[in-house]
Amino acid sequence: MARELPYIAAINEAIRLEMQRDESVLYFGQNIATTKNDPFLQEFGSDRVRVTPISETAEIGMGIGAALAGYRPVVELYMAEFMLVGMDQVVNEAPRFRYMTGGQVRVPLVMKAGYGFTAGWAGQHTGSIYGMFMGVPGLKVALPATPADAKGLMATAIRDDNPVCYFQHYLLLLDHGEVPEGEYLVPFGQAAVRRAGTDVTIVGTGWTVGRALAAAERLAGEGVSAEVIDPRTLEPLDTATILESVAKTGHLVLVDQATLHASASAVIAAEVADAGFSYLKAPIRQVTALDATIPYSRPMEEYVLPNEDKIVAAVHQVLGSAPVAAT
Amino acid sequence: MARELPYIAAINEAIRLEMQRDESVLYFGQNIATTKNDPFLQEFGSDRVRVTPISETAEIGMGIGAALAGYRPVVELYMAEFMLVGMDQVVNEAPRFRYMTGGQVRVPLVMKAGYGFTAGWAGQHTGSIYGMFMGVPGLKVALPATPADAKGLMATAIRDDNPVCYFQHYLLLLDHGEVPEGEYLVPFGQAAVRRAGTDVTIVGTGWTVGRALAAAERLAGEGVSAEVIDPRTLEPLDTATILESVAKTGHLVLVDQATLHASASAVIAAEVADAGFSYLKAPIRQVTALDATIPYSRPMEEYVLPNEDKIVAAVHQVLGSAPVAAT
Amino acid sequence: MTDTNGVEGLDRDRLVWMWTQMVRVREFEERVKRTFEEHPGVIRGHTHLADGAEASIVGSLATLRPGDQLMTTYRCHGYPLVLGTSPKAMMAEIYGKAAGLCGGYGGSMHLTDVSRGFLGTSGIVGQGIPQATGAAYAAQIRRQGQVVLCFFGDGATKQGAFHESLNIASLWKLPIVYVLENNNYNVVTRVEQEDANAAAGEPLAVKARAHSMPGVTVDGGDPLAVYGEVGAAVARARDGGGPTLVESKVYRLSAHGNSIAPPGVPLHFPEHEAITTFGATEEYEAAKRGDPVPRFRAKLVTDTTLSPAEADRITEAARTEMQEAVEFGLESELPKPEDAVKYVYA
Amino acid sequence: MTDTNGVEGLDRDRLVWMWTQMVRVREFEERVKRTFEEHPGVIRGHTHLADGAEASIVGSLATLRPGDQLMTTYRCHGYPLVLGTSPKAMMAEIYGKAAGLCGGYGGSMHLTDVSRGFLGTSGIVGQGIPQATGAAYAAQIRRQGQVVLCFFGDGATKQGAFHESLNIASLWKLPIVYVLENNNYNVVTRVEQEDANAAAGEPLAVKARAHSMPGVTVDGGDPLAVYGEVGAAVARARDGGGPTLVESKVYRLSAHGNSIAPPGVPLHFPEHEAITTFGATEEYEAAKRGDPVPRFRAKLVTDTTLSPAEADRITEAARTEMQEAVEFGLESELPKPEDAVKYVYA
Ligand SMILES: Cc1ncc(C[n+]2csc(CCOP(=O)(O)OP(=O)(O)O)c2C)c(N)n1
Ligand SMILES: Cc1ncc(C[n+]2csc(CCOP(=O)(O)OP(=O)(O)O)c2C)c(N)n1
Ligand SMILES: [Mg+2]
Ligand SMILES: [Mg+2]
Repeated sequence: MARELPYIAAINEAIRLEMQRDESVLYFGQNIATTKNDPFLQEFGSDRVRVTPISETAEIGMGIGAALAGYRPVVELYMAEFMLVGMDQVVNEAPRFRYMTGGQVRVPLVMKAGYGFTAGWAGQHTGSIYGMFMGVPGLKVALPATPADAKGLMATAIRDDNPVCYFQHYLLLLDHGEVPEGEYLVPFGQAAVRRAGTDVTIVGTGWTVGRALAAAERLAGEGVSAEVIDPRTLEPLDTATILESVAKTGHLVLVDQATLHASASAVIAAEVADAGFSYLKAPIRQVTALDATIPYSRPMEEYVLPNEDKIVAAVHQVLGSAPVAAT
Repeated sequence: MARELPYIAAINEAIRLEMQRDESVLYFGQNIATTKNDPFLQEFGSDRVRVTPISETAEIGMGIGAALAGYRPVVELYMAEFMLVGMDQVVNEAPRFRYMTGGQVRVPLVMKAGYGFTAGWAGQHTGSIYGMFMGVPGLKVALPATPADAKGLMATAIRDDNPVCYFQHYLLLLDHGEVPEGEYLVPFGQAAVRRAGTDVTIVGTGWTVGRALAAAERLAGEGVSAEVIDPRTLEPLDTATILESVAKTGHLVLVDQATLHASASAVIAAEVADAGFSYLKAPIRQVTALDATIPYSRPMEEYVLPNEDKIVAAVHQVLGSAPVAAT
Repeated sequence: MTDTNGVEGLDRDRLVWMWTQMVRVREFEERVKRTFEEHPGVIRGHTHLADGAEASIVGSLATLRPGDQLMTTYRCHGYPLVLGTSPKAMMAEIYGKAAGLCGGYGGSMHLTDVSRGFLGTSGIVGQGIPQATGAAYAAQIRRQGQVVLCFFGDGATKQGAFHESLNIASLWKLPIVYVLENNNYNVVTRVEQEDANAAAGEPLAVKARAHSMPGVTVDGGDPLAVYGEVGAAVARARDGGGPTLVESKVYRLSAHGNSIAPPGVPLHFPEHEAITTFGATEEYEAAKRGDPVPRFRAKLVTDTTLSPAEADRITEAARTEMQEAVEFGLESELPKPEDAVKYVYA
Repeated sequence: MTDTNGVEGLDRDRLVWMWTQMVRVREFEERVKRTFEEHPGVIRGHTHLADGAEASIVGSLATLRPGDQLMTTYRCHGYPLVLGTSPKAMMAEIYGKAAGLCGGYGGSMHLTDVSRGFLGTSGIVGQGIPQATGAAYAAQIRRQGQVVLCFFGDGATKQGAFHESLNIASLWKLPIVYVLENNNYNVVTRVEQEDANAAAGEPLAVKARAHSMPGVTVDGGDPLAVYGEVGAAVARARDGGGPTLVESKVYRLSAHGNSIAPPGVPLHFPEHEAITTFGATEEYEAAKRGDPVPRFRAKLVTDTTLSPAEADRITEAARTEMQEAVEFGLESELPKPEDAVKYVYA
């Protein structure tokens, strides 16, 4: 039987293996390696592993500079929202250098941050803000949903010659799953079909993949066969796999932890409403967070988030409404 | 005949009138009012009109603080990209205070910035980044496309009790148009039908409204009747008007100066692919900027931008493909 | 008995009031902490305590007049208690209840009481500093002699927002006092590991020099010293003399915050990082020995401002008050789920 | 003739080389400026000139060794010329041609020549500072004695990024020299209108104090003074002594940049803001009288390092060289439209 690891350990394993493999990989950020006992510090030394001050603009900017100078930094940023204080570096600097210099440079930089910590972390620490990083030319975005992908996408991110936002999901940190040992790469831009099905396509990312799978399980009990797709990276986005599925099922439900207008699902819906229009037998329905800052208190927090009930209801709607579209 | 004003003058007129009307309105930002001759400074004095250092994080943060303390600041930010260095204040502070305090406070704040200066300003000053501000609960986004709207939306923004991103378009600054005198308010969340039509709905914002109108004119010559809609605000977004139009035309083309995955058009397409699915006779096509940082040199810059040819071609595609969807 | 203890304007009642507030903060925080063990699951997310900073908080806030304002970080429980906010409403907020100070929308990190001049908090390090500066701009042009206090940690001085704000405040002579609570730690990072001044053996107050602003360092364990320095700065600010950076040296007596874990894993309050991360048990013990709450009690008892019996009564009253807050919080109702979509827009 | 002019290591050839580079920068910028009148429409967007800063640029770059690196702002034409980049490729870039230094992708604000250690520019104020600091971190751990120069304006010191970077550089003792080109203006804002130090009559170099870093102010109109201060800082950085902030006082002799207008409106280069905005004609005239290019020529001629005839020959050669750059730029081909989608990803 293959080895199981928690998601968080899988990420660390990937960083460690890549640092062993390539001396130019650096790892720095806040509140890491502050004592000699830190395993990264012990293995790779203080040239390559450093604690930084709470200075995200400088941290990300320094990541860019070190990348321009030939290194491959992984910047630990803890929470995606903390990137907002250095947002210019993320979207208006890192991804533009190569282009503006006419291809003279590369910026191999991994910006690693958690997101979506809807566990009472209230308004400023719970966002699912990956949508802001989509459509930024030159930037890639990875959203691992499983421990294996957490490892494989991190390894790929580190080897990529472009800036990559690697967003791990806080609610998944301790999820266990099979993780291949040794070198393991998950290619960017290749969606995973997490469950095969024929009646409806459900697309989720990160934590909502699990919600979609649970909904699919429940739907199976009703005789509805749902295919569940996890794009794994938002940039590049594997629309081909989604379109293939919709060609088969004719029905699409998108699940997203972000609000409707900030969601990756809107982007996917728009792609399918163009290239996959002729496959569609019913409206594309999105199950997203409600349009509210995430509240602290549990009942309100639960209320605004997507969940299995909402996904199942959306599937019922698109299946039920299929005849309407056929008229 | 009604009075004509350039877009830029219309904006200033709105700020001036609101400052006359309400003493709590402040106006500050970089490189304004640095001499006694400044008309705003002369009329309203240095309490209410101030030049700030190049410190966007502090400028926007101070806007929030002054708003919490009872004022209504308009912060001049020049270019939307400059907001990126203070992005946390824009999306993770200003719009969250009211909610996180359970309604104790309001943050009436206008963040005023230009965008889309695709006139050789190269990679870092030409973005159409309004998409990043969509779906942020508590935040509103206005994108005036005409001098009249420039005035009316600014007045509404200043009177709004919520943080508003007011994005003026750099390519339109000197466009002339009729502007009502005196108090003039354009309500948020009400799209304008810029041209009535029956065969296809074209939605554009800001500078692309003009491109869409020009394309519609050309299409009219071919006997195709295009309806052109300008949402005017992205948050709130008037999907009802768009849906009504699509109900009539059955065809939708969206024009956006942003890249495909960062566009407001993706959000609109997704809304229509749900609520308006049964109206659609053809795929929804988006005409956006190509997936590249904006290049400096003119031929390349023109290549990546949406234009009339591309819009006309998209309309041909959706009209031509209508029979496919009807099978 | 000394009436003023060398600090102008502090009579006996005020001194006793100061210690009382310190005890109230401590007792509140103790109960927040205990809630993790005694009522698992009631507090969610991330909670940061003010224990150890009581003298600094009380000494600072004692300088304010009605109409003055303040903004703080996520480590925000101490201030409203001193301002007179109901501990019941505060505890209910931390427990996520509808009767909470913010209706359960904000939780521990965002306690706000606008009615008492407490305009809000930011959970994002350093980002509250420009906000408080903006409130000071408002105070300046309102011309009613208001002053704003801006509280933040040592770590926050590494955010650009700190420097941008101080420059403007100094340039515009804004009526604001920046109270830098230097507790030596940013989570598990010691200040000399992230701060060039600290690494060079200089106080963090020298940062004020970059903005041609006065900067002072004060023993944040002594409420009278804090009162003196912050008070002088407040007076200058009120007189149009501009801002001051006051570095108040404190030691937080609990860990940075409760444990961070996905749902399902019970949360707890770990030991202080000095011990768990750095093995610096003696550092922590020394801080405990210097605990500002008993320290100020001893001082007041020694100089006969306060009798031991009265001190005990005050402590007892605070315990009762805060225990009632716990009970109120526990018994209160959760908000209605659908209220989540209220207050998104004004 | 003095061989070293009191500045170590500068022989006659090097001094003449320095003046030559100053002249080359000036002649290049003059032609960029003239292009707005002589070839309207050829330069698009926003162009910022280095005239007035030649002594500072040359004095700074003269301290470098092969392998050293630099990063700058959008005001970036001077540096690559001194490093040896082809003015033809530079002018072609500014004209948006395929043969341009960056293939027409970047334009005036983003001249970059990685082959000469010039790693890039940012058009966003202050944002290049952490990037250069990251390059210095790379240099530190590469252990080949490289030093990084980081150039930026007075306005940029109001960005948080500046302070965040200086703290880390000081803390980590990075091999970097921060050259603050204080030209007294941020567009139409005078430095004392936005900077608390300037308003208090202090040099901007005092900002270094906030980071326990040495800070010095130097006459940026004197290349030897700049060479001396930057050289000392570079030497210290190379020896592991850590970073320095060097404030170099310059005066830009042209407006901030060309006029800003939508397409269709011809662009032009206005007069300096001292005159147009502030009516401070005498300030501007004084700066003109102190123009570093004739000033250094006079010095070299006076001390017989340079003969007037040689100076004229150098000037003539620079004129020819830069005129050829203009012609090359004008004659070069525009890029193919569809090349716009190249170089988006590596
Ligand atoms: C911009 C940002 N980066 C990182 C964090 C995570 N974080 C929360 S509290 C904290 C430590 C702050 O230290 P300090 O300012 O000294 O305050 P203290 O907690 O010691 O009171 C950090 C790093 C954050 N909230 N915001
Ligand atoms: C973050 C940001 N805010 C504003 C601008 C607009 N802007 C461009 S150059 C400039 C002036 C910068 O002044 P300074 O740093 O002194 O450099 P100088 O132009 O004088 O060389 C400003 C405000 C910008 N590019 N980036
Ligand atoms: Mg601290
Ligand atoms: Mg300047």
